[in-house]
Amino acid sequence: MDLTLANEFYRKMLLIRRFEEKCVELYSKEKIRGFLHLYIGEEAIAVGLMHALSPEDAVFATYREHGQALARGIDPKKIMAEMYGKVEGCSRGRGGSMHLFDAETRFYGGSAIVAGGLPLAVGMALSDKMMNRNRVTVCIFGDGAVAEGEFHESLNLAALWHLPVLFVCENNLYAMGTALKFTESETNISLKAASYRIHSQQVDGMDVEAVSKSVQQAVSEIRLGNGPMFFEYLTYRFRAHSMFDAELYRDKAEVEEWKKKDPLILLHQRWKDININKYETEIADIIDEAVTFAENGTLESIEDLEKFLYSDEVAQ
Amino acid sequence: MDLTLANEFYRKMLLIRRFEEKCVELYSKEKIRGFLHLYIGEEAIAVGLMHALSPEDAVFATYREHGQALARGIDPKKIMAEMYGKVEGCSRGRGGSMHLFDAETRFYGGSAIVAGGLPLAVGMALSDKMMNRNRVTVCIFGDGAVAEGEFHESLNLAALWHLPVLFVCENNLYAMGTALKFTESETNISLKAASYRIHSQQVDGMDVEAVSKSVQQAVSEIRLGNGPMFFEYLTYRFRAHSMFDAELYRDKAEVEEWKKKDPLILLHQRWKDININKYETEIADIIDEAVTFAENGTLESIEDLEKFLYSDEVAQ
Amino acid sequence: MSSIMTYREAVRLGLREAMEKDERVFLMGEDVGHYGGSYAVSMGFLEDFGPQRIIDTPLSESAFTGAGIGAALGGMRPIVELMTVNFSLLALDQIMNNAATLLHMSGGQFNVPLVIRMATGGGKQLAAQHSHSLEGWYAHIPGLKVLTPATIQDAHNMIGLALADPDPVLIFESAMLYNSKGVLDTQALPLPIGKARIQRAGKDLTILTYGSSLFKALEAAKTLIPEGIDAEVIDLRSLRPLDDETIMKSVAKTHRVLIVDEGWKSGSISAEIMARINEQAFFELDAPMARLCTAEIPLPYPKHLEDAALPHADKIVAMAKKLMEKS
Amino acid sequence: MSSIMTYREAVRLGLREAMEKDERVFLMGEDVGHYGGSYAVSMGFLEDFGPQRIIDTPLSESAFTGAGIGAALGGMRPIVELMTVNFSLLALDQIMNNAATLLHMSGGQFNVPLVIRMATGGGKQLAAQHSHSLEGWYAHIPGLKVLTPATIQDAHNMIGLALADPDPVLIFESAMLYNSKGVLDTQALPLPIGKARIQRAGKDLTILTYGSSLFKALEAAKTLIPEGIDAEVIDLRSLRPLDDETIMKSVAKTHRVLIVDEGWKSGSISAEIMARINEQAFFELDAPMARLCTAEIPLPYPKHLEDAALPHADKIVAMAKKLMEKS
Ligand SMILES: Cc1ncc(C[n+]2csc(CCOP(=O)(O)OP(=O)(O)O)c2C)c(N)n1
Ligand SMILES: Cc1ncc(C[n+]2csc(CCOP(=O)(O)OP(=O)(O)O)c2C)c(N)n1
Ligand SMILES: [Mg+2]
Ligand SMILES: [Mg+2]
Repeated sequence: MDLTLANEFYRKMLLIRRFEEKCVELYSKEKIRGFLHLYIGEEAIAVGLMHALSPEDAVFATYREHGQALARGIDPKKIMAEMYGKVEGCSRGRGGSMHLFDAETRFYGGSAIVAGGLPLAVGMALSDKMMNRNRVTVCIFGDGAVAEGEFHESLNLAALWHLPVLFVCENNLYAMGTALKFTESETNISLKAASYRIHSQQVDGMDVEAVSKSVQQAVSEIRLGNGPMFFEYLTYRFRAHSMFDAELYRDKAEVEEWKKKDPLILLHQRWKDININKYETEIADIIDEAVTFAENGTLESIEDLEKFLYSDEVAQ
Repeated sequence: MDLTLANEFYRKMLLIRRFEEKCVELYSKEKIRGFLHLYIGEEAIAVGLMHALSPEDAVFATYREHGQALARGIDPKKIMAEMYGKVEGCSRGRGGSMHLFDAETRFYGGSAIVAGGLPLAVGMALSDKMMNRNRVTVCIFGDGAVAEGEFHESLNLAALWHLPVLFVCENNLYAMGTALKFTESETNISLKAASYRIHSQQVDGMDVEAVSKSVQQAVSEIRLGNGPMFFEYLTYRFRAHSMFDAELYRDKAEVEEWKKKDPLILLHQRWKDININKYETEIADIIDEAVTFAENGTLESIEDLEKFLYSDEVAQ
Repeated sequence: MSSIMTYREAVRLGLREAMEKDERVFLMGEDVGHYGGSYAVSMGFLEDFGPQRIIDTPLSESAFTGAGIGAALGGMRPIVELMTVNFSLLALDQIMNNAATLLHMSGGQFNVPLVIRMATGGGKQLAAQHSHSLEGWYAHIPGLKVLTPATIQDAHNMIGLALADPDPVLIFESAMLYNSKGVLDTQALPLPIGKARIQRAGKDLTILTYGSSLFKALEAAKTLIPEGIDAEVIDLRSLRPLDDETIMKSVAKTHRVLIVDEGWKSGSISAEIMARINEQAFFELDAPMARLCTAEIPLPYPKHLEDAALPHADKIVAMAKKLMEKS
Repeated sequence: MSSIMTYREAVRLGLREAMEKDERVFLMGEDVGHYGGSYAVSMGFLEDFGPQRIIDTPLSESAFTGAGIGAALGGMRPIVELMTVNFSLLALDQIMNNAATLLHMSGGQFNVPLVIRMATGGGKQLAAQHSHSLEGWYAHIPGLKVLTPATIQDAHNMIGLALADPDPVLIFESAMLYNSKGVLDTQALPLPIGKARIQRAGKDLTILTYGSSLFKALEAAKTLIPEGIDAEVIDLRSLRPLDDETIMKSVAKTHRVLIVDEGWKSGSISAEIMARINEQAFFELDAPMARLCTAEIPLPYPKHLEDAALPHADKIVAMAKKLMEKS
C-alpha cells in the first residue's frame, strides 16, 4: 500500500462516517424514518472489500448497507434521496435505508431478512458459472446470520458446486442485543465455514489494509475457478443496533475499548500524512449536496402506488 | 454380549424383516396404501439403539420408522392395524405407515417432513432439562436431512444449551435417488456434526452389537449431563426408497455388495447358535396375528372425520 | 380493579402473571432477554426470572419454534416469541406440519400446548420485508387458533387464555398499538377465545375488524354520526375460530357490511368473512358487502405511499358512505 | 398437430421444448436428475441435457429456491422444482420476501424471471404432511402469478407461458392428474396467463374450479343433465390473477355459483372468488353462492376418511341440486 491508496481508503471511510452521522441528525429531524442501522465502526470492511472488486462483480448486502453502497460507488445523492423516500433515490424511494439497490453498480440490496441474501448470491454465482462469466459475487452478512438454516444450506451449495462466491461475515459480536456466545456453540465462525470445505479465515476487520489484501487474494483465487471463499471480519459497531436500541446488553467500557481500534484512527496512525482536513471539507460538501438533492427530490405520485409489482407496470 | 442377547437382537431384527416383507405383500394386495418406506437392511440400527434406551426415554423418527417402532416395543398388532388405517392402529389409523405414534412407549412419530423432527427432539430435551428429568431424547433421521437448514439450527441449539439429545443419522448413502456425494460438500457427516462441538462418531450400522454399544455409552454420558451426542451409522437400504421407485440411480452390484453385510447374516455368522428356526416360526405367528387383528379392525366412522383437530374433540 | 396502562404494559403484565402462576411457563425467542424484547415487552424479565425461563435464542426461527413444540409435548408451557410476523415464514413448516397437525395425525395422542406471539402490521415505514399483516392468512390453517388482541384488556387477557388452551395458539400483537393506552380491569372475567365483541352498537351498518384497525373503525364511526350513519363496530378478536354467531346477528340487524383488515386484499380474512356471510346470511344483505384491505404490494417506505396503501379512518368513512347509498 | 398423451408427458414435452429452445433454461430440484423426478416427469433428462442443466439439489428448499431467484437475476431462466407443495413452506420466505418483492422494493430495477413447479393435492392416501393443496393460499401473495394446469394442453403450454413471463410464476401440477390422458394440439395458440376457460357452457349455474377438481365438476355436470340442470363449468387456470371478467359474465348468465377447490375451506380461494362476485355481481345472484372445499383437517390416511374429506363429483352434484332449490 502507498499513501495514495491510504488517502483513498481514508477518504471513503470518512465519507461513510460523516454520511451516517448526518443520517442520525436527519433521523432526529424526522427526515429519515423507519429503521436506520448504522455502520459506524465497521467502515474498513466495506472500503477494503469494494476496493478489491471489479465493476462486473455483484454485491448482496443486508439492511446495514449504507457503507457498502457508498464504498461500491453509488452516488451519495441517490442514497440520500433514498433515505428520504424520493423518486430520485437509488431504489426510487420505495426501499429506504434497508433496501438500497443499484443496477448500475450491480448492488443487489439491501435485504432485511437475516440470511435471506445468501441463497440469492449463490444463485447469481451459479448463473455466472453456467454462462462462463468470470465474475465474483460477494455476499455480506452479520454474525447473527450464521445460526440460520439458510447459512448452512447456502454454504453447502456454494461449496458443492464450486461457485464463485465470496462470503463476507461481519462479526461485530452481537446480533441486535444478543452476544455471539449466547447463540453459537462454536463461536469461531471461520471454523464453522471450514466445515463445508470452504477455504475460510478470520481477519481483522478494523484494518482496512488487511481487509483489502484478503479480498484481493480471494477474488483472484475465485476468478481462477477455485470455488467459494469465506472471511470472518472481526469488527464492532460503535452505535446502537438501530435507532430504537437502549443498549442494555453491553458495557460502555467494552464499547470504549473497541473505539480505540477505530479504523479511521488506525489508518491515520499508520499513515500520518493523510490529508484529513482536505477530506473533511470535501466530504462536508458532498454530504450537503446530497441532502439538498434529497430535499429537492420528488415524492412518487400516489396514483403510481401499485406500480412495480409486475414488470409490465415498470415505467421505462 | 452373550448368546441370550444375540438371540434377542436376532429375533427383533427378524421381526422387522418379516413384518416389512409382509407389508410389501399386503401393499400389492392393496391392503396397505400411500407411501411405504422399507427399513430392510437397516434393522441393526433400530434394534441396537432401542436396546440401550429406557422406557422413560423419548424417540422421534421419520417416515421410515416401522423398524424403530417395532424395536421400541409397540405392539405389532397395533402397527399393522395402523398400516390398514384402522381405529385399533397406534395412531388410530389416521397416520398410516409414515406416522406411527405411541404415547405409551414415548414414540413421537413418524415425521414425513425431512429434518422436521429435529427441532421437536431438541425441545423435548429442553423440557427434560428444565424439569430436571434424567431422560434422553433420541432423534433419528437420514443422510438427506443433513443438508436441511433445520439440521444446522437444531444441532447448534442442542450443543449451545447442552441438551440431553442423541442424534442418530442413518446414513444409507442415498436420499431418495440422490447419492450423498451429490448433496454434501463434506460427505463425512460425523465431521459436520463435530463442527457444532458435539461429540460425534461414525459407526458400522450393519453391526447390531456395535450400534448397541455406541448407544449404551452415549446414553450414560448424556444422563450424566454431558450434553448431546451424534452418531452417524453407515448402512444401506436393500429395497427401493418407496414402492414407487424405479431404482435407476444405483447399480445392482452395489446393492449386492451391501447385501453381503446383511445385519442378520452378520450376527448369525458371529453367533452360530442363534436359534433361527424357532424365531422364524414364532415371528410368522406374530405377524399372522397382527394381520388378522388389522383385518378385523374397525374403520373410523365418517362422522368422526373432523375429530382430533382440537383437544376438546378427542374421545376420552 | 382498573388501571390505565399501555398495550405494551398489558402484554408485560399478562406475561409476568403467567410466569409467576405456572413454573412451566417460559419465554423463548430472539432478543427477549438481554435486549429486553424488540418491542421492549420483556424488558427486565431476564433479571426477574433468570436465563432458564427467559431464553435468548439464536436466529433460528424454525428450530426454536419446533423446540417450543417439543417442549410443549414434554409438559412445559412455552411462549415462543417470533419477534415479527415477517420472520415467521421461516418457521411456517413447523407451525403447519407439526404444531397444527400432531394431535390429529397421532389420533388424538399428542396435543401441543404452545403459545406463539409475534408483532404484526405496517405503518412504521419499515418497508417491503418488515410490514406484513399475515394473521388472516394464518387463519387458514386447521389446528391453530389465531388471536388478534386490539384492546388493553385483550392484550393482557389473551396471554392467559392462550396458555390455558391445550392446543397451539398464535397471538398477533399490533406493532402500532404497543404505545396505545387504555383501561385494564384485572377483576373482569376474560371473554373466551372465539368470541367477538361489539365495541360500538349501531343499526345502519356493521364494520367488522380487528387489531389496530379497530381504532380506525371506531374513529370512522364517530365521524359518521353527524352524517346520520350509525355504525356497529365489531372487534373480531379471534380470526380462527371466527365468531359466526355474533357476525350474523349484527348483519341481521344492519343489513350492510364493511370489513376492514390490514392484510393484502386477495385471499384476505375479509374474503372469508364475506364468504361466510354470503353462506349464512345472504338474504339479510341490502347491498354488496365491502372490504377495505391493504394495497396488494410489498409496503413501500415513504410515508405518503404507505399511508395510501393501508386502511385509515377516512377511507373507512368514504366506503361506509358509499355502502349506505347502495341497495 | 394433435396427439394423445398423459399429463406427465405433456409437462415433459413442455419442459423439453423449453430446454431445447433456450439455453438459459435449466431444471433444478430434489431428485430431478438421477431419480428422474419424484413423479417421473424428468426421467431421462439428465442423460439428454447433462448435469449442468438438470441439477439434483440437496434437501435445501430455501437455499435452492433462493438460488433460483439469484440465477434469474443473473440472466438465466431457472425452473425450480419443489417436488410437492408440502415442502414449499420451507422456501416460503424466499418466495414471498425475495421472489415476489424484489422488483417492487428495488423501484423496478430487478425483475425475477423464475418458474417454480410443484405437485399439489391429496387423494393418494399420503396423510397429514403430504396432502396439502396450498395453491389458493399462495395466490394471496402480490408479485406472484399462480397457475394451476388441469388439462393436457395447459400442462404443456403453461411451462412456456411461465418462462416467457418476466416475473415469478408458480405452477401447481395436480399429483392426481399425472396419469390422466387427453389431447395436445401443438399448433394451438396458448391461452394467456390470467384467462379462465369455459370448459362446458351451461345456463343454470356456474361451477368455478381448477386443477383435478375440474374433472370432478365436469363429471358432476354430466350427471346433472338428466336432472334438468345445465351447469357451466369454468376452469380458472390461474389463481393469481383471477379472470374476473369471465367469472362475472358467467354469473350474469346463470345467477347461481358453486365453487370447488381442494384447499381447506376457511381462507380458501373459493372465499376470495365469493368476495369478488359479491363485490362485482351481487345483484346478479339469485341465491347464496356455495363452495365445496376440503374438510378442515390434516388429511387422514384411510381411504374412506380421505374421500370424505376431499371434494368429489357426487358431492358437487348434491350441492348443485341444493343450490338450484334456493332462491
Ligand atoms: C430472519 C430474521 N429474523 C430476525 C430479524 C430481526 N433482526 C434484524 S437484525 C437482527 C440481528 C442480526 O445480527 P447480525 O446478523 O449479527 O447483523 P448486525 O446487525 O450485527 O450487522 C435481528 C435479529 C430479521 N431481520 N430477520
Ligand atoms: C422437506 C422435505 N423435502 C423433501 C421430501 C421428499 N423426500 C422424502 S424422503 C426423501 C429423501 C430423504 O432421504 P434420507 O434423509 O437420507 O432418508 P432415507 O429415506 O434414506 O431413510 C425426500 C427427498 C420430504 N419428505 N421433506
Ligand atoms: Mg452482528
Ligand atoms: Mg438416506
